[in-house]
Formats: sequence, C-alpha cells, structure tokens
Amino acid sequence: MIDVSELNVTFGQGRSELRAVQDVSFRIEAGESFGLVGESGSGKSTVLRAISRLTQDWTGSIKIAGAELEHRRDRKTTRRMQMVFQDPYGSLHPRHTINDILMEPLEIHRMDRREARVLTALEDVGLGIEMRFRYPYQISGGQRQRIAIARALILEPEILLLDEPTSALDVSVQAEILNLLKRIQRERGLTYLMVSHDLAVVAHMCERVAVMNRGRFAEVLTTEQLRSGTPKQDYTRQLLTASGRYDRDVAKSFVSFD
Amino acid sequence: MTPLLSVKDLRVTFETHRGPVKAVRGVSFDLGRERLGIVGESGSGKSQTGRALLRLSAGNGRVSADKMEFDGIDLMTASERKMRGIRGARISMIMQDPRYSLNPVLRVGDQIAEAFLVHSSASRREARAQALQMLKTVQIREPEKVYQMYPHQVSGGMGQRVMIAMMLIPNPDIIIADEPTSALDVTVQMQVLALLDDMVRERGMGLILISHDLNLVASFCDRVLVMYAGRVMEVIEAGRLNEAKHPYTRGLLNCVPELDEPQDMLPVLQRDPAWVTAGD
Amino acid sequence: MTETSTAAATGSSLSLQRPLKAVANVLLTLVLTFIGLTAITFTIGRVMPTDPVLAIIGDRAPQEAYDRVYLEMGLDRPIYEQYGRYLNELAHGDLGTSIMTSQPVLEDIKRFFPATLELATIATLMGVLIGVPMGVWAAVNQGKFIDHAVRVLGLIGYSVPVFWLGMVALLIFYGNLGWVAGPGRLDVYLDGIVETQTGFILIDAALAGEWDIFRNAISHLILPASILGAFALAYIARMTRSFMLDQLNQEYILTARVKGVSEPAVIWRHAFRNVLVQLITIIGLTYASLLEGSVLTETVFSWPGIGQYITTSLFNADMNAVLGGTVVVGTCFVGINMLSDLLYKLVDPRARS
Amino acid sequence: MSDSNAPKANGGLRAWLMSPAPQSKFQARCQRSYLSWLAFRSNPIAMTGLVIILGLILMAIFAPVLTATNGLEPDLANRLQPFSAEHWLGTDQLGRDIYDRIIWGSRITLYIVGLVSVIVVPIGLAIGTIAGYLGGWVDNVLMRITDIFLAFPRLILALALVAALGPGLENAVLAIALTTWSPYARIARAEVLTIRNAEFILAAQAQGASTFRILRRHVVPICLSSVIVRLTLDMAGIILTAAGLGFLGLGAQPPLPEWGAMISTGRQLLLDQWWVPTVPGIAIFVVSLGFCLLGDGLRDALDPKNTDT
Amino acid sequence: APPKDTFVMAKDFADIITLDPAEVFEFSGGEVIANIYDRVMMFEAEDLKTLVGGVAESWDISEDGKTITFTIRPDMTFHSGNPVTAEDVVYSLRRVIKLGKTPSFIFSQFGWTPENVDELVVVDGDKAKITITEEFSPALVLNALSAGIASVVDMKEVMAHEVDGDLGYGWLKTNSAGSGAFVLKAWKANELVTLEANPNYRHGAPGVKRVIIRHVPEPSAQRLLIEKGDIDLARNLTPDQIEGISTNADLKVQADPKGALIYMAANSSDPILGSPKVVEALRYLVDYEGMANSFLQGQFQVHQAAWPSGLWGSYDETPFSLDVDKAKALLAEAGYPDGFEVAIDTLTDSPYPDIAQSVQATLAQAGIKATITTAEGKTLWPMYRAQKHQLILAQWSPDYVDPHSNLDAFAHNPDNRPEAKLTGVLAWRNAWADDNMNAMVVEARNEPDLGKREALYQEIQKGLQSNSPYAIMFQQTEQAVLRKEVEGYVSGATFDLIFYRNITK
Ligand SMILES: Nc1ncnc2c1ncn2[C@@H]1O[C@H](COP(=O)(O)OP(=O)(O)OP(=O)(O)O)[C@@H](O)[C@H]1O
Ligand SMILES: Nc1ncnc2c1ncn2[C@@H]1O[C@H](COP(=O)(O)OP(=O)(O)OP(=O)(O)O)[C@@H](O)[C@H]1O
Ligand SMILES: [Mg+2]
Ligand SMILES: [Mg+2]
Repeated sequence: MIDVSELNVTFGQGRSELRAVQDVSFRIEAGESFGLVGESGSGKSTVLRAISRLTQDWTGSIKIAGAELEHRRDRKTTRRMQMVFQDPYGSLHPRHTINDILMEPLEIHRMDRREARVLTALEDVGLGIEMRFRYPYQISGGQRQRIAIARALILEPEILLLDEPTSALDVSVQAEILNLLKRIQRERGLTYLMVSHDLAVVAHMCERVAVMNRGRFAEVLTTEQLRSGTPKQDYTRQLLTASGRYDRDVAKSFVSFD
Repeated sequence: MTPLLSVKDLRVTFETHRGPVKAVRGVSFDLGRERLGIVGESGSGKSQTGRALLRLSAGNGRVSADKMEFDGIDLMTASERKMRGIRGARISMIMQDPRYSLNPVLRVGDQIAEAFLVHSSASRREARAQALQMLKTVQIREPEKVYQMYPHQVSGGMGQRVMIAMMLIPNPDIIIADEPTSALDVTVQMQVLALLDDMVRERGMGLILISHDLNLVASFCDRVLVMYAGRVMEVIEAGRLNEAKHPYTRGLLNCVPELDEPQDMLPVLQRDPAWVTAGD
Repeated sequence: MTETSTAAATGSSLSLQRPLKAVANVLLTLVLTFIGLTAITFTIGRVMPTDPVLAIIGDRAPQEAYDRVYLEMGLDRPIYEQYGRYLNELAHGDLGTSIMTSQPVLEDIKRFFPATLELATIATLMGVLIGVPMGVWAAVNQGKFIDHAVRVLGLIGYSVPVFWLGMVALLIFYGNLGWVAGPGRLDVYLDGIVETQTGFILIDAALAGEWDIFRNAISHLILPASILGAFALAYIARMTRSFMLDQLNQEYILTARVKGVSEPAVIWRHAFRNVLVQLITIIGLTYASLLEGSVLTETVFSWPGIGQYITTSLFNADMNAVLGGTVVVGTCFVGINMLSDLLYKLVDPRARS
Repeated sequence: MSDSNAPKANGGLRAWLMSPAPQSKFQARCQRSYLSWLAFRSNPIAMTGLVIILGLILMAIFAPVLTATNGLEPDLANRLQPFSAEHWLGTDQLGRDIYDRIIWGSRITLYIVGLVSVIVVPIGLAIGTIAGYLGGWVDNVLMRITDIFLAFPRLILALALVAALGPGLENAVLAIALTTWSPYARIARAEVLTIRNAEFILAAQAQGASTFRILRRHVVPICLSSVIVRLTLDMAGIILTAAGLGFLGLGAQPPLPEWGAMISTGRQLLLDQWWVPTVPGIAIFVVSLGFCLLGDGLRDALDPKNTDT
Repeated sequence: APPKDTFVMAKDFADIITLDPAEVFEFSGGEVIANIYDRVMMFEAEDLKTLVGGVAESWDISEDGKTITFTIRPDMTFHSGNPVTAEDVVYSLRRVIKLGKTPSFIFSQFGWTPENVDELVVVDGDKAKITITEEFSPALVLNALSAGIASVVDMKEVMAHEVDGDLGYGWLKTNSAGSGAFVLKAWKANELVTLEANPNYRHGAPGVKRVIIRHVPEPSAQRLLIEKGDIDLARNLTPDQIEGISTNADLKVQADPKGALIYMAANSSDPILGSPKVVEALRYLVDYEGMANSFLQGQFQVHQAAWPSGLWGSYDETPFSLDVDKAKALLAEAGYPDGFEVAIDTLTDSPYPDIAQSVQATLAQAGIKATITTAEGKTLWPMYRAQKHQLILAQWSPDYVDPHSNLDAFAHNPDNRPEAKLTGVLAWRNAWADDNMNAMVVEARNEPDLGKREALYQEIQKGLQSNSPYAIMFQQTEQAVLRKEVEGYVSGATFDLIFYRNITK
C-alpha cells in the first residue's frame, strides 16, 4: 500500500542544514500496521509529514497503492490518506464546534449526505450526538482525540497516518483510544503507519516496527522480535530496557548513540 | 519517627464562572524521609495538592486543611515571610515542563545560583561555585558552558536537570517532583529518575513524585498514593502494588499495554461515580 | 514595483547572523522605505488641489506669470520624470528649497526638528519614568482598587483631546497661576542671544553657560512636554500592565516563587526582565510617533516643530518641504525601529541566536 | 472539565446557556458568547465602558427625540449663552444650542467609528493574514508596504490625503482608515505566525483545504478577536484623529456638529465662554474613555485564560 | 516681560514667503517691508491720507502726463551707509520689471516690459525719469509708485550679492537693503521676525530699539500672552476676545479701518447663478446687520461697495438688508420659486465659516439649500481661478491706494472667454463681463481730472450694486490690542500702511 524508497528530508540550507531523514526505505502492505519508534528528534514525524506532503522538500520516491506521489497535495490522495496528530489540544480549531470540524472535510471534498455522515462518524468513535455542537474546550482530551480520529475517518480513507496519537493522554484514556483504533482497523481493513516513542504501545498495535535513530532506520523488527528482546542493534536494546521498569543501575549504564 | 510533613483533609477549591471547582477534596497523608508517589489520571488533583503544600495555588483558589504541618510549622497559618523562607530552602518543587518553567532571559546558571543566594548570605562568587558544583552533581558534562546558557539553548533533558539542580541547591528537606519526566524520552527519563534517586539516598530527603504512570511510580517509589477526582483512593506499598484492591488502581494498572505480553484489546477503566462521593 | 518586489524577496533569504548581509538588509529596507515614502508623498503632492505655483506667485498673478513659473518648476514634465529628478537630487543630499521659508529644506529641518526632538524626548522620558512603574504597580495589584485607579488615570491621558488639554493647561498654568512660561520655545527677547550649535535650546544654553536662558527654555518646555508625556505615559503604562500580567501568569514565575524569591525580586528580576523585551518596541514606537511632531500640540503652543512645519507646508503646497520632512521623520522611524531591534537582541537572548 | 462540579442550572435560559450538550450551532455560539459575557460582566471597568458606548448609541438613535432643534441654524440673538434651563449646555458663537449639537454629533462620531472599522479591519486582516500565512516574498513585499505606512507621520498622511481628496467627513474617514490599517496588519501577522504551524492548521492542510479556505475559516477567526480588541483600544485614537482633522478644519464641514470641529471653532472662547469648547471636549473624552475601557475589558474577557475554565 | 526698548508683537504671519520688495505681495510681508524700505512715493505715519514723496523730494509731470521726473532727497543713506541716489531708484524699478514677480503687474500695466524698461525708466542727471506708454492718469501712476514694489533698494549692496544674474533676488528674499526706519535682523519663517532700529532714519531714530514680530497663530494664545505682558501688541484677537479683555485696565484696543472687503461672488457661467435676478435675490438674503452686530462686532462694518469706505473715491450707500420676501419674489421672477441647491466655498479661518453658516441659514429661508465647503486659501484659489465654484465667500483688499486697484478687478473684464484666462481678474473668474462697465473703468483710469475721476468711480460702484455677480458685505476694521503704555502704533487702510517707528512704551 505504501512504498517508500530512498526518502530524504533536509531542512534549512548552508550551515543550518539539517538532514532530518536519511535514505529511509520501507514497504507497508494493505491492512498492515507499521510502527515507527525512536527517541525524540529522530525524524519520525518528518517521515509522516513527507508522506502526507505537509513537508514538500523531500527527495526519493513514495508510492501509494502503486501510484507515484506528487510533491503537491492533490485532493484525491489526500482523501485516501488521512492523518491523526499527536496533540488533541492543538489539532482542533479552538473556535469551531465539533460539527464544524467534522463538516469541513466533507465540504472540501464535496461529499454528499453530510448530516448523516457526521452522525455516523460520531457513533463510530463512540461519542454521543450530544457532543456535536460543543467546542473543543468543552470536552476532554480523550474525547478530542476521538474527534480527531473521526475527522480522519469521515473521508473513508484507506490509510491512516498516526503521529503519537496517545502520548498526550493519560494511560486510562490511552487504552480507550488504542482499542478504538484497533477496532476500526479490523472493521475497515485500514492500513496504519503509527509513530510513537512508547515501545509498548507500538508493540501492542503493530505487526512490524522500525526503530529510528538520527534520521536513519536503525533496524526493522517484527513485534515478536521486539517482545522477545532480540534486537540486533545496541540502540534498540537500550530503548527496550528504558521502556521497562525503573532500575537504577541500568539507567546509569546508558550511553548516547550518534 | 515523626513524619516530616503531615497533611489532613486538604481541600482546594477554585472559583470559576461556572461555579466552584473542587480540585482537591480531602487529601490526607504523612511523609517521612521516603519516596512517596502520587498517581492518578489527568485532572485528579495531583499538581494542585503539590502546590497547596507550598501555598502557591492560583489566585482564584481557596485552600483549607485540618492540618498541614511541616517540621512543627503550621503551613496554613505561617506568614508569607515565613513561607518564603520555607519555599525552596526546606520544601521545593520540580516543575513539570522546563521549557516554560525557566526564566527565558536569565542564564540557567544564574537561576540556579539565585536559588542558593535567596536562602544564604553567601557572596555571588560562592553561589556561582555552588551552582557549578550542583550542575556537576546532576551529571552535566560541561558545567561552565551550561552555566552560561539560556533556557532556549538547552535540551529538554538538560533543562530538567537544571531544574533539579536549582531545586536541590538549598538542600531542602522535602522535594516535590511534578511529573519531572513526562516531557522526556524514555532513556533520559530513566537517567533523571536515577539522579533524583541518588539525591534522596545521599541527602536523606523526603520526595513526592507526581506521575500518572503507575508502573514507573511502582518501580521507583516506596509508597504510592492513588488519587481520583481530588480524593485519595488508596495508599499502598509500592512493592505490593500488584495486590492493590481498589478497582480504580487495578484499572489503571491493567490498561497499560505490556511489552512482554500481547493483548488483543486493552481493559479500559470503568469509573464508578461512587468513588467521587465515598467518605463525604 | 517589480524592482521593489524582487529586492524585497532577496531581503527575506538574508540571515541576520552574517553582519555584512545584515547591514545590506538594513540598507535595503531603508532605501525601500524611502522610495515608498517619497513616492506616496510625491503622488499626494501632485493630486492635491492645492497649487504649488500659486503658493509662489500668489492668487492675483496674471496667467502669464503663472505659466512661466509652471514651466520653471518643471510641472509640465510627466510625474515619473519629476519624481526621478527629485530622487536624484535627494541622492545628492539636496532636499530642495522651501517655497514658504525661501530656505533650503535641510536648513529648515535643522531648525524645526530639534524643537520637536526636545519635546518628544522629554515627553518619552516622562512616559517611561512614570508609566512603567505605574503599569507594573497596576499589574501586581490586578483587579484591586489601585489597578483600576491606575488604569483609569492612564486612560484619561489617552482620551482627552490633546489640543483641548493643551489650551486648558496653558490657561491654568500660564494664564492664571503663572507657574510656567507661555507659548513658544523661549521668551522672544531672549532669542538669538545664544549661538545655535545643536539646535536644542537647552543644550545650547548650557554650553554657553546662559543659565537664565536655560531656565526660561525649561519653563516653556514643561507644559507641552507634560501634555505629550501624559499621552506617552498612558500608552506605556497600559502596555506595561498588560505585558506584566502575561508574564506573571507564566510558569517560570511560579518557579521563582517556589525557590522562595521575594516578591519584589519576582516582579522586577523575573517578570520585568521579560517585559522589558516587549517594552522596548513599544517605547521605540511611542518615541517615533512623537517625533513626527504633534501638529496639534505644536499649534496650541506655537511650538516651531516639524509637525507644524510639514502641515503648514502641505497647506501651502510646498511639496519640497513636505517631502523633506517626511523623509526625515521616516528615517527617524526606521532608525528607532532598528535601534529597538538591536536593543531587543541585547535584552532577549532568544533573539540573539 | 469537571462538569459534575458545576452548579445545576436552575433558570430556563440559564440552563440552556449552561447546558453541557448544546443542541445546535446557534446554542453553542450563544454559550460561548455567554461565557465571555460572564467574564466581561464581572469587570466593572469594562462595564463602565460598555454603558458609555451604549449611551452613545442610544443618543444617536434617539437624537430627534432628545433635542429641540437640529443644532444647525444660527440664532445670532442668542449667542454664547451660559448654562440655563433653556440651554442646558449653553449656546455657541452662532447661538446654537450646544446640547443639541452634542446629541446630533454623536451620530457623526458613530459614523466615523463605524466606517473606519469597516475599512480598517478587513484591510488589516487581509494583508496581515496573507503575509503571515504565505510567508516568503509575499510576506516581505506586504510587510515592506506596511512598514512604509507605519513610517509615515500619521496625522500628516491623513492631512495629505484629506487635502488630496478634498475636505469632508467621508474623506476624513477614508484618510484615517488608510493611515490606521498598518498596525492591524502587523498584529494579524504576528498572530498568524504563532498559529501557522499549529496542528489544527496542519490538519486542515492534510485534509486538502485550499489556502483561501484555510485563511478564511481557520486563520481569520483566530486573529479576529485580537484585532477587534485592538480596534476598540484604538477607537479613542481614531476619534481623536478625526477631532484633530476637524480641529484643523479638514473634517466635517460646517455646520455639521462634529465634536472636534466644535472645539476648533470654539477654542477662541475658552477664556470667557469656556463651555463652548469644553463641552465637546468632554464629550470626546467620555466616548474615547468608553472605548478604551471597553477594549480593556474585551481583552480580558476574550482572553482564553479567563473564559475557558 | 520684554525689556523697555524692545517692542514685541504677536501675529499670525504664516503667509510671509519672501521679503524681497520686488516680490512681496502678502499682507504680513508687505507690512514688514513697509518698515524697512522707503518707497518712491509714500504715505507717512503722521498723515495716512496724503500721498507725499518718499525717496522722491519732488516730481514734475510732463504736459502729456506720460513722463514724471523725480528729484531725489539729498543726504539720505541706506542702512549700509551708501547714499540714496537716482540710480538706486531707477535700479529698483527696473528690477521689479526684470524679475517679473507677481506684483510687477502694477507697473507693467503702464507698458513697461523687461525689453523696454531700460529706456522708459532712466537716470536723468541726478534725477530719475519714468515714462509710461499706456493711457493712465498720472495720479494713478503716483499712487502706484507708493506700492511695495516701489521700495528703493540699495543697488550696490544688492548687486554685491547677485548670483547668476538673479539681481540679488536669492539674497534679498531673506535680507534687507533699504533706507527705512528698521533693519531686518532675522526672519525665521513661522517663528519670528526681528527688526533693529535704524538710528539714522530721515525722520529720526524710531522709538524702540528692536521690534520683534512673533508668529502666534492661535488668537487665544495671543490673548494669554498680552494679558501676561509677554507681548506688547496682539493683532489677531476675535471680537469675542476683545470683549473679554475690555475689563482689563492694562490693555487698550485701537481700532483702525482697513481696506479689506468680504464679498460673496456667484459664478455667472452657472445656469442658475447666471441670472441677475438670482444674484440680486442673494444680496437680500444676507443678514448684514445681524452678523455685524454679533460675531463680527467691532471688526467688520457693513459695506456694500467695491472700494472701501474712508478712502478717496469711496461710495458708502448700503441699499441691501435681509429681506426674505423680496428675495423670494426675485427668485420667483427668475423662475426658482422653490429655491435651488448650491455650493458655497470659503476659507477655513475665522470668520468665514461663521459668515457662510449665517448665509446658509438665510438662504434656506428662501428655499435655497446651500452646502458649505471650507478650504485653505491655497486650495481655494486654484478652484476660483479655474471658475469651478458656484458661490464663493472671499476677501479682497487693494494693492495700492487707488480705486483703480479694486475696480479693475471687480468691474473690468475685457475678454470673458474661458480661454482668455484673465485669472487675476475677479470679474473674469466669475465669468461676468459688461461692456458698459469696461468702458467706464478705462475712462476713469485715464481721466486726469480728480473730481471727474472720483465721480466716475462712484458711478461704477453704484452700478456694481445692481449689476454684478457680487454681494459685497463687509469692510474690515482691525482691532489691535495693546498694553496700555504702548503709544504710537500707526495702522492705515491697507495692509502695508502699518508703521512701527513712532512706537514707544
Ligand atoms: N520545519 C522544520 N525546520 C527545521 N527543522 C525541523 C523542522 N521540522 C523538524 N525539524 C527537525 O528535524 C528533526 C526530526 O524531527 P521530527 O519532528 O521528525 O522528530 P520526531 O522523531 O517526531 O520527534 P518527537 O518524538 O519529539 O516528535 C528534529 O531535529 C527537528 O528539530
Ligand atoms: N486556576 C484554576 N481554576 C480552576 N480550576 C483549576 C485551576 N487550576 C486547576 N484547576 C482544576 O483542578 C483540577 C485538578 O488539577 P491538577 O492540575 O491538580 O491535575 P493533575 O492531577 O495534576 O493533572 P495532570 O496529570 O493533567 O497534570 C483540574 O480539573 C483542573 O481543571
Ligand atoms: Mg514527532
Ligand atoms: Mg499536573
């Protein structure tokens, strides 16, 4: 479904040049969930942004269902591929009601039966219709993230790009959102590309996981490999230990990888 | 051993246009020279409890308590002057997000030195030396260089360490750490915790660690206080967390995905309205 | 316009880190601003119904005289050609000659501008020295009586028509009480005693050791300066208050309090240092806007300042003078802006890197 | 959001306004406004401002009822009367009733204020948001132009424009507007820069929204409130500039009772018939103050820190 | 307060743009040069009614009235110390023609041109001889030689400052080279003019050492200044302010009739205003008395003829007063029983807007809806000169003391075509011409007999009251407010008949 090869993203020029993503290649099959993990600043979001073309200065090739992706956003691919952002507090317009937020993509893509679709979308993410005319500030973080997901789903996309969809939420709400995402994927056969820095979350959601470090793929593992603690790279191993429980001696042994 | 800090029936209420918001309603606990964890979901009143201890609640907040005593001092009635002497010097608090919690126009080193100077009559040179020493203690490699930096120049992990250095420099008896690691990467998170751990061990302080990550708190602290909607649901030895009985605690524990055991769907927390009113 | 846009576009890619490029950028901004300012002024001058020829020859002149002067002034040429010629002369430092005063515009400006500068500087100083503490005081006591009192007091300075206030103040403090001297910069019979060196009477008098004249000048200056000062004060106080409130709500203030820092230190060392960053721009803008000369205050106080100069010139279609005045005021504006940018960088470490 | 803590609403309308689950867009809007109003209402200064402005509007609407004359016709036999039962605020140099002129003048003030807002806000918003959102050379060109207008001596530019367009109220308003928009563009741009990379903008982009749509639906509403607040704060300045133009004889033409012009023509009488210039001076002061107070209050009320609790 | 030997006067003198006597045509500038330069012919401070020789001691008029020979006063010196000679006189007059600035038309109407002036204005031994080529009454020529352009400048001094053949124009604009009572010390535009006494003046040293004229545009400021004693003389107080200071024992008011007239003119090319009946109706729709007795009190008198009262040749009848019924009847006759809409243009400064509003109100009584537009002079005049007005409310004052000065402008329009562009002529500006009037003006101009001349002028003025585009309303009286110790301020009918030299305090 998604076929990325030799993806490079560079920000800035000259001395302030920053190669945020370097020679990244991977393939995701239709219906698969693919995870991206790595510490902060390793370039995870940048990969997603390139695919969704929120960043336009990338080189390499990205294919969606076999079709080469242009640099400019076009309405058709936008509709097939939607994104959910990390911060539910920042990704909803503070002055739009939930209804406005859900209506907007329908208007942009000139879809019919808007009323009905909005109601269905709310139901899909498990929110009552009483939410429809509230403002974002009137609902909780978890509910906001559901709205963000509903907004992405309302266009009936095939691919969902998820950029740390739960890292701003507390554990109890995180569980609800993860369950929701899993259920939807099962019902609709969506393809997920999911970014997180929480190994457990990625392992819970995805079949395969890519570990990123400083813009490069350190390695790609299956979830089993991750669980069994048999990564090839030291970097991944350290990430794994850090994700576990607190251990004083282990923490002191951490090194930095360049 | 008498506890360092003793709190009984602490309540914090905020006046808003929609009416009063009871953020903390009847929290009681004692703290010795130990690591106490406070956990609970977002909005459960963890931070407000911490702030109330320092009498730094927001302007629209009202604090009341049957007892809020630190080392024989009644924190409820102490004069503002006295409180200033306590803040930082005896009880200090590591703030949540170093990006916003450091003054952007002052050098980080000077901010650390200031914390020292406020409570001692030392000279600037001494304060500077102390601050450098402290930076070294929190394992900053080039303290001289970092001393001269401004907050926007330091990374999140470094900022958090600066924050810790700043709060530790007057050598307080109690330190409240409000989610000191939630903005950090897992590896850095561990390192910061290790640092706090060292401090508690070496200096014999009391530590309150506020977090919403039950597993983390369980593995780090001695005792855990579980909060929900401004109330304490349960206090439990960290080691025996798995034996927790309260459904809320159990719920929180269960809903975290585990790396080592695959689950299909995660159990979600079923909130019981009775928890809110229990004991009123 | 194409010239402007391409130049502006290159301006954007310049990074401020390189001094040479930064200087080039500054110069470019300056030049573009000038071209814009003069072009607009020039166009206005040409579309105005006021006739510059009549300003010279008077209303009763016969048509022959009119036609001759019209040609002499080059008004028959296309406007872009006239403009081009003006720019060319400007580039050679020649602002032309004023119709009204029969003097080179540059000479006039040397005479009128210091008068305004003197007034504006003192007014801004008053605004800063009183307005800033007032604003801080109000913010610290937000919602209390003091806050409201300071705000309303400040707003009064902001809402009273300055010409009316000027007249009333003149009536009371000069007419009735006799505490200050009347309209004008100096009692006339003292005029011309000290040699003009800087154009600032205060400085000139001090240099010459003529303390009587110095005192007289102060006594003339105090009223108009206070009135403009009240305006500056109101604005500065209100902005200080609002900036201060923003800062006092920041997390780092809480950090400072957690450290046990005393309240004055929280306010001045922590919050105010941050406010200062924003204040610089505000103060710069206030000063710049006072430098354009307050036509109204200058009218009421018979103050021979640049505002009055430009206005009278405008009414007399003395476009050389208007253009010259605009260029000078524009330069000051741009200059002050740059200066405040520079100061900004000094005060705000974030702007430095 | 701890709705459970909110007091259970009692009144019907209040319940409707406070309901946690609005049933329509309209109700949602009303709720939002109501919350702002609640914050606003608790601010005595802001309320004073509002009362003054409402007073001004009422004065303008009911001018025919409130006055005995149209305030235009000279009555040379009755010149310069002091305050009396017949002429509450005295008469001017042509014997016209000052009270009547002030009342009728409120219409002119409102007209100026309204027209300037209608011109300034769209221009400022358009230029500021386009510059801020598009960035790059567009930003540079637009901001240079803005700078040029900022660098212009304001009253002088206004004077020049009025001189070019010819005296009269409409032209004065136009001139003021053209000299006033630049700071608005600045504010709007600054605001846009802070949200340009906000996730809700990215989200709209990711949905394929056109630039125009994003500007109109997402960017402008965010900037609007700070622009409006600034506008009310500037209103005093606008009124005073208009009065200044009137003072210099370039605003409303005689015999229109424009307050600035009234001061201007009455100013020679300050020493003996002080009320002739003073009454319009106070009128200008009160209204300017009203707008200032209102603006200050609005800023507090629209500040999310104060409402979104 | 100013020292004893310094006289300070406050005035609005924004109009000064030059102090070169060959160019000065503004009120304030005219007043200043009147105190710096002696003219060929003059009215003296001691007797403002009689034309006497200034620099000229005596003169001879030839038989045909076309040549006048002036004998120059002996022993007169310029401020520089140079003696005043016939050469200076001839130079000064030629200079006016050669520079060709606006007021030069006063001389060029005699037939002088830059080409022929060297032959027509010559030195004849120690005398100066002038010859005119046009028909002009010699009385008129002598009157014209008392105008500001007839100021005698110090040729040597001026030529020493000549640049590029400009006849010293660039220098003389801001400096002085005369023989009058005062020397120009400094002119700072819009700030002050300082004059220093000339101790060697032919009438003796002036009463004060220095005269400072201060630019104070605001009348209220002037009032405060004079009440505080910071100035000795305030020139621009309004009637209401004068009334306000009447109780102040330290001040006194000196009223001097001036030649300035306020009139309203109707553009005859306008389809409605072109009707004489309409204009006549307008004359009955002005509340002359009402205004003169209220806001114009003391500073303007009703005057309805085109040459000011109190001067030779004046005509003082005032046949018009506010009469709405009569006006309505006239309008009905003209075909506008319900009135019409019209625009009044006028100046921004007091009292024009007030007069305009009063007129607006009285016009309304006859159903005429007038809108007022006020503008600065520099904006108003171009429109007036381009005949773009409907009604205009403006002022006129004589250029020199001879009825010809006014009547040539009000009544004489030899070519009424728009393209003729006689923009200096009021009649042309209002697109109005009358052959009979034209003939009378020329006849009066050329008439050598004073008695006949006076009668002719009065006839013209009478004619203008019934047949013209004007409604002449008021004549100005200047009310100068002085500190009570000030004596000897002399102010005559025209703007340049103001003398400072006898002032003492
Ligand atoms: N628009 C941009 N301009 C310049 N640098 C950028 C830009 N966006 C991202 N970067 C840089 O690119 C690098 C990768 O950023 P990215 O956001 O992809 O990291 P991430 O792995 O998503 O981190 P996090 O876990 O913190 O979200 C970082 O160093 C970041 O600073
Ligand atoms: N100034 C205030 N006015 C009104 N309500 C407030 C104020 N400050 C906090 N609250 C409310 O108090 C409650 C408790 O807040 P608190 O910050 O203690 O939560 P927390 O447990 O720290 O959550 P988190 O994990 O998100 O930090 C919340 O519902 C919050 O909305
Ligand atoms: Mg990211
Ligand atoms: Mg918290």
